[in-house]
Amino acid sequence: MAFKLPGLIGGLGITFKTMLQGAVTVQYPHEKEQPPARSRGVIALHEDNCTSCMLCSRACPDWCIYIEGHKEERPARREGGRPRAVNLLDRFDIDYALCMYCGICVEVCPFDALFWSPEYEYSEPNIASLLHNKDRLGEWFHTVPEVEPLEVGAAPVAKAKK
Amino acid sequence: MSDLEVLTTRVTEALGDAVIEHAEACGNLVLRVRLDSWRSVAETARNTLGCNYLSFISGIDWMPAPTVGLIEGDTSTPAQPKEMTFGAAGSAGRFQVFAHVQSTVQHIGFTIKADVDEAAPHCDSWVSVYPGADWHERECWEMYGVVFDGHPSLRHLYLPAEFEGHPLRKDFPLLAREVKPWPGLTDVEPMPGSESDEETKDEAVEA
Amino acid sequence: MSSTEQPVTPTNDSPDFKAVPDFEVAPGMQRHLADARVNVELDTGDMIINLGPQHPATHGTLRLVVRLDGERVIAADPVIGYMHRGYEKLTEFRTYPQVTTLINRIDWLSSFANEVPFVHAAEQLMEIEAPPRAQYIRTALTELSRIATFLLFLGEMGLQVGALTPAFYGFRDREHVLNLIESATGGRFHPNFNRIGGLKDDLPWGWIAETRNVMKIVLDACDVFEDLVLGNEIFQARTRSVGIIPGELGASYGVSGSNLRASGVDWDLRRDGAPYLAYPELDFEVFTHPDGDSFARYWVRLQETRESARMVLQLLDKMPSGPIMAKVARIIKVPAGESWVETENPLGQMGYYVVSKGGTGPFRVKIRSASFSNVSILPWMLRGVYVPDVVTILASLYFILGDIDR
Amino acid sequence: MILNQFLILAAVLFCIGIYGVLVRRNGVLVLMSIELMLNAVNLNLIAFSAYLKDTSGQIFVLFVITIAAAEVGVGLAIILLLFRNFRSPDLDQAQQLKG
Amino acid sequence: MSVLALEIGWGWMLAFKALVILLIVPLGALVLGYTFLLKMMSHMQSRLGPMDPGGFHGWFQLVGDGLKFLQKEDIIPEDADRRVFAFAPVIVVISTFLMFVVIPIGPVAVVANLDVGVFYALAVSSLSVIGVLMAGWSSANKFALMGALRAAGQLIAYELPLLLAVVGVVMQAGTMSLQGIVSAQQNGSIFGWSGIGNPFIFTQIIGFLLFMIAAQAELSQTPFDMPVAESELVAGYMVEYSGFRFLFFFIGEFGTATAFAALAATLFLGGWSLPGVHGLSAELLGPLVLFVKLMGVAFLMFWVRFTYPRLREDQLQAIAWKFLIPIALANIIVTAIIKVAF
Amino acid sequence: MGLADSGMLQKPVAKPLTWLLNYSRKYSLWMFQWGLACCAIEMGAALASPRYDMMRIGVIPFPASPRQADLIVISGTVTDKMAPAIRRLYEQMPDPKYVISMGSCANCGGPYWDSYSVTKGIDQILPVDVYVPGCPPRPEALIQAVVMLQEQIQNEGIGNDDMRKRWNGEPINVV
Amino acid sequence: MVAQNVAFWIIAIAMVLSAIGVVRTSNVVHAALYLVIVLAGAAAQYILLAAEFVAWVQVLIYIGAVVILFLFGIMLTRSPMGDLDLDNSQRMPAFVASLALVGTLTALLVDAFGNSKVVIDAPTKTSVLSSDIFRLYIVPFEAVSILLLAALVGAIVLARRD
Amino acid sequence: MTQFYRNYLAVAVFAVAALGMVGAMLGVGRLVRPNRPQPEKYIAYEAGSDPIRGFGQSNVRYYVYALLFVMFDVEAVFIFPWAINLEALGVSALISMIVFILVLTLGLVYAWRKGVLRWA
Ligand code: SF4
Ligand code: SF4
Ligand code: SF4
Repeated sequence: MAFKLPGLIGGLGITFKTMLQGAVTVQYPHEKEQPPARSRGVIALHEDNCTSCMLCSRACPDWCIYIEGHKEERPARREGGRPRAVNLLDRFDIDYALCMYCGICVEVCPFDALFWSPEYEYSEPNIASLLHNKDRLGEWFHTVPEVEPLEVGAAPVAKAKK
Repeated sequence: MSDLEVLTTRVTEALGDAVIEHAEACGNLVLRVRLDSWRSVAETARNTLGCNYLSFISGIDWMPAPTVGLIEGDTSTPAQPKEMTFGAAGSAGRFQVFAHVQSTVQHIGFTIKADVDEAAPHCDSWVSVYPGADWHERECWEMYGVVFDGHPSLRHLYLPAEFEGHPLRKDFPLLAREVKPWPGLTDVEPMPGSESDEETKDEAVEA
Repeated sequence: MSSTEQPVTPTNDSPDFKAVPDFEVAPGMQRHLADARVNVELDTGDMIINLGPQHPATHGTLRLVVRLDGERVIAADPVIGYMHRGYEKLTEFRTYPQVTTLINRIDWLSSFANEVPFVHAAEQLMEIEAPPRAQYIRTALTELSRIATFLLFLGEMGLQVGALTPAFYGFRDREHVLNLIESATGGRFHPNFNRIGGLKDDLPWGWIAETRNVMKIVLDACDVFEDLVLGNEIFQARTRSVGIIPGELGASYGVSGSNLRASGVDWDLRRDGAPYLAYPELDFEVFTHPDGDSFARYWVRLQETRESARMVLQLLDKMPSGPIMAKVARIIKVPAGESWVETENPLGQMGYYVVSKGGTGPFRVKIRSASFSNVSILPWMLRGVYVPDVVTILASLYFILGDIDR
Repeated sequence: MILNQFLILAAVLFCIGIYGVLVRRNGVLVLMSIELMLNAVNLNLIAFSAYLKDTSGQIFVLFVITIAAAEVGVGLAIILLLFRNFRSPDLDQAQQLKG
Repeated sequence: MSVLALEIGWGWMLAFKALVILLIVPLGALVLGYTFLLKMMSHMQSRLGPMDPGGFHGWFQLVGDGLKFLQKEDIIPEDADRRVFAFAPVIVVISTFLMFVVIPIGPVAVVANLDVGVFYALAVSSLSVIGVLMAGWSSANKFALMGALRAAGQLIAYELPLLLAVVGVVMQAGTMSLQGIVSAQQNGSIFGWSGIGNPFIFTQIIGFLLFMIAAQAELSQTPFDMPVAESELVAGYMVEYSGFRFLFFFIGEFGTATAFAALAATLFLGGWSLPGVHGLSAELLGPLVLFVKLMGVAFLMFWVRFTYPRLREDQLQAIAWKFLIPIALANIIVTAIIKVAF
Repeated sequence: MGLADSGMLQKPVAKPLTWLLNYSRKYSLWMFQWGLACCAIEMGAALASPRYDMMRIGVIPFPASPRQADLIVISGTVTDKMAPAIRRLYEQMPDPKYVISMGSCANCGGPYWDSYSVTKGIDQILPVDVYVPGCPPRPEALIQAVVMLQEQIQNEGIGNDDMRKRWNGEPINVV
Repeated sequence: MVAQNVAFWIIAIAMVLSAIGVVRTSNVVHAALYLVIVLAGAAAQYILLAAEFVAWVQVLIYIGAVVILFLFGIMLTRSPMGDLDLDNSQRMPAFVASLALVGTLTALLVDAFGNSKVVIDAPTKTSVLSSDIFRLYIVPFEAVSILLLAALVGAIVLARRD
Repeated sequence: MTQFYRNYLAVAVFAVAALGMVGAMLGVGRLVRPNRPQPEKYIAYEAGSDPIRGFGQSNVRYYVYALLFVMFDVEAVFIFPWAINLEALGVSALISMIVFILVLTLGLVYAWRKGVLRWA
């Protein structure tokens, strides 16, 4: 049990120095840090883009997207065109109590209707409220950040998402 | 001669007639050995070939899962062929045990498989060769029901003692998947000619 | 008074130690395990204690059933499975992209590193290869997750031997690394950034510069840990010659990674295994320590953290430009075949044995996780040590419950 | 305060101690009873020391306490030894076993 | 008592003193716990520590904890020995309280200026071992039992260095009365220079270090916190205690920490005395001076506490028996020889 | 029993007292030191990472024994093998006690919703006060949940009915 | 002197009851704890008799050390904790004998000392004690050290298993 | 009543005050705390498992330490009166004390050599 001092004293020095350096704390409820733009906080739905094609719901590993829709006839976009049949969403729910935040749904959506938003403040005292319906999901859409530019050396992207 | 071929020759020579078949799978040597020489193979691997490191022991059930694809059009559950086929180096029946051993010095390694009986799966234990085999064999017993003769205490490893069944057997159902309705089922009919139509069709074909 | 009269239980270094654990001591415990409610009738003066499933020393949910004589452990039986989630079964019910996103929860500290071997195995079966830039980014992220994992260890180990402060430093400095991972992948923990054939996305603008800064912080942090923990005499007194794993025995138990290197086995899959990622193009050192005790494990991990930071810097310098995805069909089907890929993960050797029958999902995935084997040596290691050393040994082995139980 | 207060208290304690020594089978308890008796003696000594205004009594008590400590140390060691041999701290049993 | 208590009878004086001390003990513990434990520790770990409770830098934390524990259910496990279980924390608290009795905070401001002051304080502090053993044994819990045995083993092992470290001071002061020790330091001189009196920390530096190490161990603080080692024994002998009874242990712990800090300040740093301050101003400044010194000592204790890992039980005992006690004995002999020779 | 049930605290006079009692409970949430899975590391980060430092808001991660805890955060996957232990530990906590379910696993089973060994939601065995979504939730999300819980505590009546409701601690038995 | 008398009687009663507890309780640990009360009571009596130093020695050694030794001894021998019969069959005769002894002693004492008073004018100064020890009782003092050494060695020999 | 008794009355008052405080706190606590007896609540804590009953045996080592402690405690008791009176007692007392200390240190050395101070 040969105690030579340097290790013990040096340790004291480190803690003392840290004490004088001040804290690095971000006082969360009072001040907030913005998470990185890519952060997967919550999924936002841009309802106009969704065709209720069900791809996201099918690809979801957790089976936590519930979609119901119906078809409706719409007048043609261009003059003289055929009348279009569109799928309208009746229900688009994501169960955040079950979602594993994998992003598969966002990726598979061919119509750019789903986006990641970095928001995270939606804890609930009631588990049923974690099932966000399409209005709630639509609200998240306002929080979706702009796409960041890519690092040098990246190949140009063919299909830019929002 | 590539490294793999050298290794293959070395290993097959050392193991002699214990080897039934050998194959190469993505750069990895796979051997199928006779069940009764399962233990002596381990001894040879460790003592002669210098494979001092046990990577894992596990089992495999080649039966196609009867439960997969239960729901019509469920693309969330991957499709699998319906007839029984076997992987590298083949198999005689439904169950196989397989293990991977390695050498930390020569940096070689290979996979050993052995067929076990389907009705009463039995196999020799490797605990006396690789002490680390203890837990792996318990796991394999728990998951597949393969009994390792000579294992000191085959008891549940992961699951509570009252758990019944062998979860990794293909016929062990995942109840939650059967109980919960798949949300991917839809009554929205695809519109002719639209992009989504083709995709859904694609999916349907795959399923 | 039985136990006190019996000869002292052989310790690890005593001549009558057997490499194979003898199971004579176990029956009492087995009975207990079979039915937890049975009161084990104590016929000796020993005391049986449950450490866990809730116990601060067991990192969550490991349970150790320990038989004690005074303060000395006569026998210990780890009970695992409290975190068993049935991964190998679940993978059979998921498509390849779904499996990729699931498996990063095996070893949750270094999730990114978990994805790599699986994606690699699938790529091997499909006979495609990710473009070089993707390989470099993968390597960088793997090393970052290694750094994050080890920083946690470096602090946590201090905590387990009683020093509160290092844990805070570990968390503090790890936070920077997590920020990097998050800004690149979108997830602090579970990136799900690997795709079969490449990566989901390229790096965001400014990431490389930021990473260089963070690596400086990491290197400084290593110095702090060296002074505060490693150099502390009390820490040394607590860890030296505690929990020795002889290299050969460790290998036969399947102990891998830093734990094995700390026992003097010079084996690192990044250098010695089948080449993967950008490692063959990197210049790095593999550290070994001859002692094999807890101190050696701490030392090795400290050095490896440093080395990883240097590797990341190298990768940033060499980062090629170009695409990040190979050409892959939108719906991934993997041709029938078998593939075994092992990688050097922070906790040790992680391997996936993927059997495909040509569907959209794997037919069988055998997950060889490092901690499972690392922990399986515990019954041997814990025999004859003191209770306080149990904590040190558990901490220095550094396992993640998810990686044990899967 | 009357001297006899203390003396009688000491006497009572002493006799309780004697009862304990006679009745108890457990070695540790017997030792405790002995401590009771010693304490009674000490109380006597102090009372007399105060009565006679002589410090010798107190010094004696110091020595007695010392000796009591030593006695308990050795006594318990003997009981431990008994326990190790007969797996019980029971004095009677030990006696029987000894034959 | 010369100034204030001319007319007031001693009984009132006593009641007054008791009241003051009764307020000071929790208050002192509060300030110590708050200022040093939380803030200092937090900043050493480069964070802030409590901020929200009470609004301003979390001053409410300790009060809140206290009131919270008041509202917690009081659980006595079914296998526990109810009476012993219930009474164990009380013993610890009483032992803590009694230590404060002899600590002087001014020339006359002391509750009981006992002739055997130091000896009394140390004897009383040793009572808590019983409380600890009672708690551990009665909980019918293995962690508690092991924790209690460790705690007791440790407390008794470090009781000795503590006692022996004080002997040097007693020798120099020639009295065991704390008031006497303070005045010996105040009126002493260092090689004839009496500017700052003679705080015994200079002549008894070894004694001071021994005392601090031993006190650290008596308080079960890192590096000697084996008995309550969270990562092994969960919470040691306190495992089964809930609600207010647990708070008693807590109070005991911090109270004892304060008491030992005060004792160290009194024995080695001159207590309430400030060079050049006498009479009434000393009476008024005394508590403050003592408090500042006490905080200095406590800072040292907590600084070490939050920097070092803990020792193993055997190493801990070895340090006490093979290291501290021989040194303490040598210190005594050397001091005695010097004192007798010169 | 006691004052709380006697109805005395419901009188307006007792308002400040109720407030004080609630306030102290709110800022003295001793949190049980226990993590389950990945989420536990984020919980650890919320507590021990100086960047988040949950101790600021009165969450003290001190007790390792349930006897001294007020709050248990179920942070991660709960397996069927683990569930009885969790239940046991919860039972061993003295009232009043609070539960936060952190992460998808604890909420609903999360990624392992179809596994044979995972309990699908901790609310089958414990009454949960706040559910935190995420996999894993960011440390900030956990802090937000704690703040939410603290608001609940501040508004808790400590009169008969509220108390009984809150402190009942009866399990919600979902078969 | 009234206060002292009141104190005496309170303490005396507590002592006697606890002493009875020591010899009657069926739980060994309880016996040790009762013993603590008796010892503390004795210390209090010493203080009443102005033997300050001895009183605190009693606390330090008896309560702080000897009882701890007892408790360790109890825990080591795992003495029965329940209502096991800790007594032998001689309860009745022992009871009678000790009662008789108390009676005799009381009678003797009353006879011998009658109403002689203890008058305390000043507490015993520790310095006086020390001069007496080191002047008059130096030989017993040295003998004590030898005794302690012998006890220590003996106990170690006995307690060690080898 | 002399100063001596007053001092000790103060000590007694303190002890009683501490007791009173404890009692008061428990009493107040009783008023505001809930009481919900559930049988499971009273099961001993053993890290979440069902407790294995059975009383543990402590280690003989502790006993030997306690023994050493008692011996040295006694020594300290004799050192204190000597220490306050050092000068008056003079050289002869110093020598006898040194002898006393040395004799006891012999015990420590014996224990040390016997390996009592070493664990295992
Ligand atoms: S969100 Fe996208 S993928 Fe999902 S239904 Fe709408 S369009 Fe289809
Ligand atoms: S993120 Fe993943 S789990 Fe969540 S809804 Fe989308 S696909 Fe499902
Ligand atoms: S919710 Fe997600 S992060 Fe949390 S434990 Fe479950 S898998 Fe891990």
